[in-house]
Amino acid sequence: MTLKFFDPMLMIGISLAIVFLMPIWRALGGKKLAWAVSVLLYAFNTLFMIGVSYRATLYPEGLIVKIGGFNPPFGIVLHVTFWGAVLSTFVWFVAFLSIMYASTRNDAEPAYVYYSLLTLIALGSTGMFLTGDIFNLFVFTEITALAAFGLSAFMKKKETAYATIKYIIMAEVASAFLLVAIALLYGKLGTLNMLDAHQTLKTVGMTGAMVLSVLFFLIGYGVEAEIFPLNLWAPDVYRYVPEEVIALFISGSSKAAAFAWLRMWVMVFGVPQKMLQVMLWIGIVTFAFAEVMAYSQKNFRRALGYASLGQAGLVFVAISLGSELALKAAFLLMLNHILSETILFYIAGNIGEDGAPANVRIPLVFGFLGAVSMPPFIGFWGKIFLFMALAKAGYWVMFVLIALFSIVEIAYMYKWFVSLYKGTGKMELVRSFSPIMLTLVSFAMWFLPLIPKAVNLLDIVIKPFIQKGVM
Amino acid sequence: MRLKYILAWIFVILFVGVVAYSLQTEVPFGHDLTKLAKYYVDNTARETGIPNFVTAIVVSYRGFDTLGEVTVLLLATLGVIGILPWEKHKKVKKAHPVLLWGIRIVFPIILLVGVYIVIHGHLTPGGGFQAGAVVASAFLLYMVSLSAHLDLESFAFTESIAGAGFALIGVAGIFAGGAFLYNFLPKGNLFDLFSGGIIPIVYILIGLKVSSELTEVVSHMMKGGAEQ
Amino acid sequence: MTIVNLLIYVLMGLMIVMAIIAAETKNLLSAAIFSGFISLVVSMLFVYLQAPDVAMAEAAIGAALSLAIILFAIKRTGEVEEK
Amino acid sequence: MMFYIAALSLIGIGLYVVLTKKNLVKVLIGISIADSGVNLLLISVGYLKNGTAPILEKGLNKPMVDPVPQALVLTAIVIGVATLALAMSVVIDVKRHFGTVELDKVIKMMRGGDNGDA
Repeated sequence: MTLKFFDPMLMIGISLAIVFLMPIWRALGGKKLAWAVSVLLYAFNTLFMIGVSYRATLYPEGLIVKIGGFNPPFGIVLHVTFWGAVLSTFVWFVAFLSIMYASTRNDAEPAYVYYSLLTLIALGSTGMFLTGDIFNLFVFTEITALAAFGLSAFMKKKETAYATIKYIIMAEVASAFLLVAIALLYGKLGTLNMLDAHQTLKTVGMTGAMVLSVLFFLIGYGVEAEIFPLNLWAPDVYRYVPEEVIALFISGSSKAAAFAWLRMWVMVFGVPQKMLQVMLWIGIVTFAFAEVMAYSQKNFRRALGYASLGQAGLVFVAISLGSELALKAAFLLMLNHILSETILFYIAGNIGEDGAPANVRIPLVFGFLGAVSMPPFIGFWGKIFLFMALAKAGYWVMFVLIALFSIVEIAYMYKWFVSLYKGTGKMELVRSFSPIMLTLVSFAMWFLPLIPKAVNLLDIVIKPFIQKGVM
Repeated sequence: MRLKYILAWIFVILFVGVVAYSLQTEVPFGHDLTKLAKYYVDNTARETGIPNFVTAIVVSYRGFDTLGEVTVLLLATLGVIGILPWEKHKKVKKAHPVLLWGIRIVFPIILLVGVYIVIHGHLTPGGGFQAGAVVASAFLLYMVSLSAHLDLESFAFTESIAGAGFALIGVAGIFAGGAFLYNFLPKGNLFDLFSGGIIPIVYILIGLKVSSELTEVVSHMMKGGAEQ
Repeated sequence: MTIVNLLIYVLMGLMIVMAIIAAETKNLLSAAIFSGFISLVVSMLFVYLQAPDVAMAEAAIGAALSLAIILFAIKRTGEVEEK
Repeated sequence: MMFYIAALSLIGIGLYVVLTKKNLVKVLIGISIADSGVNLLLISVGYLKNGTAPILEKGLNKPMVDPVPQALVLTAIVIGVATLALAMSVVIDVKRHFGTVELDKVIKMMRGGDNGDA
């Protein structure tokens, strides 16, 4: 078996075929077979994506996978970066944990539909992480969004219906803006391939139409990347939707939208300096707003939801800054966010009258430490890198603001930690499996900064994105 | 409250003005073909062997988008099934005989039109999506006028087999030619009905999938979900 | 200006007027019907813009199936917009 | 130019409905109007003066309009109807739980029956 076997299209094609055949699985073996097929698929895909990630490290500028045998920009290509491959590995891993977790649920009916939706949100996010074509990115954005709507409304409760309809309306308007942005970009540059668009843009320059296009892309991806004020749908969804779905929102759809913004802003438009200040302030306001709101919440899941918006704001700041250090920070913050918030959401779904279950105390500690980016965790390095990047670029006001609101974050997280830690309940064996597995992964990541190779790895992560700006 | 409307109108007029102005100055209406378009106009017939360039792009050059798109339709179906589950036992009203006979005559004709559109999708305007929509509207007509129930299970099977076929043809391309959705069949002569390699096959599968998905969506919208 | 051009301009004007009526009317049924008509006019404009494939799709999907979906939803949620 | 203005006006009116109206069905009708506008905009961007439809005919060799936006719009139309259907089914779900589809009333009911965590 050579490395050529790890062709991401193979995974996407097979996964799609298996999802399409879901009614057949159900007819053959009922709910159980549908579940077993999904579990096997997610496990296989996780392993496969590890292989793809390894393969991607050998291509510093990113691996180009042609589809249909046509050369770019005439056919669609996947542009597999190490960063995108790592994030998709995590998506499939979290999906695997989520479906294990969901196996104890019996109120999600019809179950095969639920499992298909879980598969498709992971698949859509994978597509968003890997694709190298702007319109293809839009299609995968829609796949991810529709799967998210379906999952979010799936419980057919009063609260989920209310939370979902707000989400749908905002996301739909956003997708109209995305298409307008694509129309502007295609009309002006005459191409849909990202790398080719960047090359063409260098000769054309940031004209008025291109500035509009950037803004519309921001609106389009801002809804799912949870940028203020487009994130107002999120707290309700995070409050009421089942935790295994939220785990996929955190690791899948919101990260994929942030990554899509990274693609458009850094890879296609090349960090236009004229608009940099505006973007940074949008990120800072997102962070500040989220932390202040989180501080005043009386419900743990709602507080976590706002904390997660705050993290999205930080990632947005790091991406928009676009320097080498800032991109490294963005990568580490994304991973940290996936691990810590997902652990906390899994536990938050099982909190009783007397606090958190006792048999998941270690994951709880890990989750809280990760959520406030404390030293042993990669999030700590992420935040340090972000501060360094801000200082290097001379944005001292933003430096102080982020530090200030980080203290607010530590304050309320500590408060919640104290009130939850002493719980005496127990979590079912199957259910506690998910947070424990994630804790093991984040424990393994402790040692990441210790390995000299890891520093090298970070260079590989950002390599495809570091290039000379357009302006 | 008046203020809200005035602000909204101002916003809308600004949006239209700014975008239309920058589009017209930078991408004038009726401008020359872009680089991509020139390539397609010059090379499509040679590379894919079919005369309908839109079909060539939809199924061949950008076939992956189309696979994503049928997935979006599947998602709509799944979401509608999840949110508005279908109830099996409801009374079926007896339709008026004139209506009954009318439908019996019209229904096969519409289906035939759909089949024609999809089979000639690579030669003339039309194809899988259009045919799918036409066939779905035939079933819609059938349901509305006879208030009859369709056997949705068989639609689900059709859809899943057609979709899996599409995805697996794509995977077969990886093994046959090194790229997903690689056109590994002989392309035949331009303008022939049997030409274009996998393109007509894929478009027929798309037609089957789209029609059954749209029918499922519409029938669930019509009757699914228990009223409380 | 040829007759065809004139016709196209009239159609576009009609389309925008219909959109405004659809936006402002309190009766959801007529708003839905107008949105269906807009799709129909748009598909005619597609024919003028030399896009027969898209015109077919817009007529079949935009004007027929979308309208059906909206009408079913209106039937199940109520016909009149309050306020 | 006129096509751009017409298409953008449709998008604008759709946005206006989303911004000002409270009835969920109405909002979704607005979004579907905006979708038609977006499709028209994309096709107009690909128009070539005096071009013909991008379908080869025997013995004819005239300049053709850009086929790419047409392919994109075919995709966009189907995505539009899919999202419309899903959104409408959620609206029906809202109606089932709240008895109304006016967003401000629904918000008021959510605030009223809340367990103090808003």
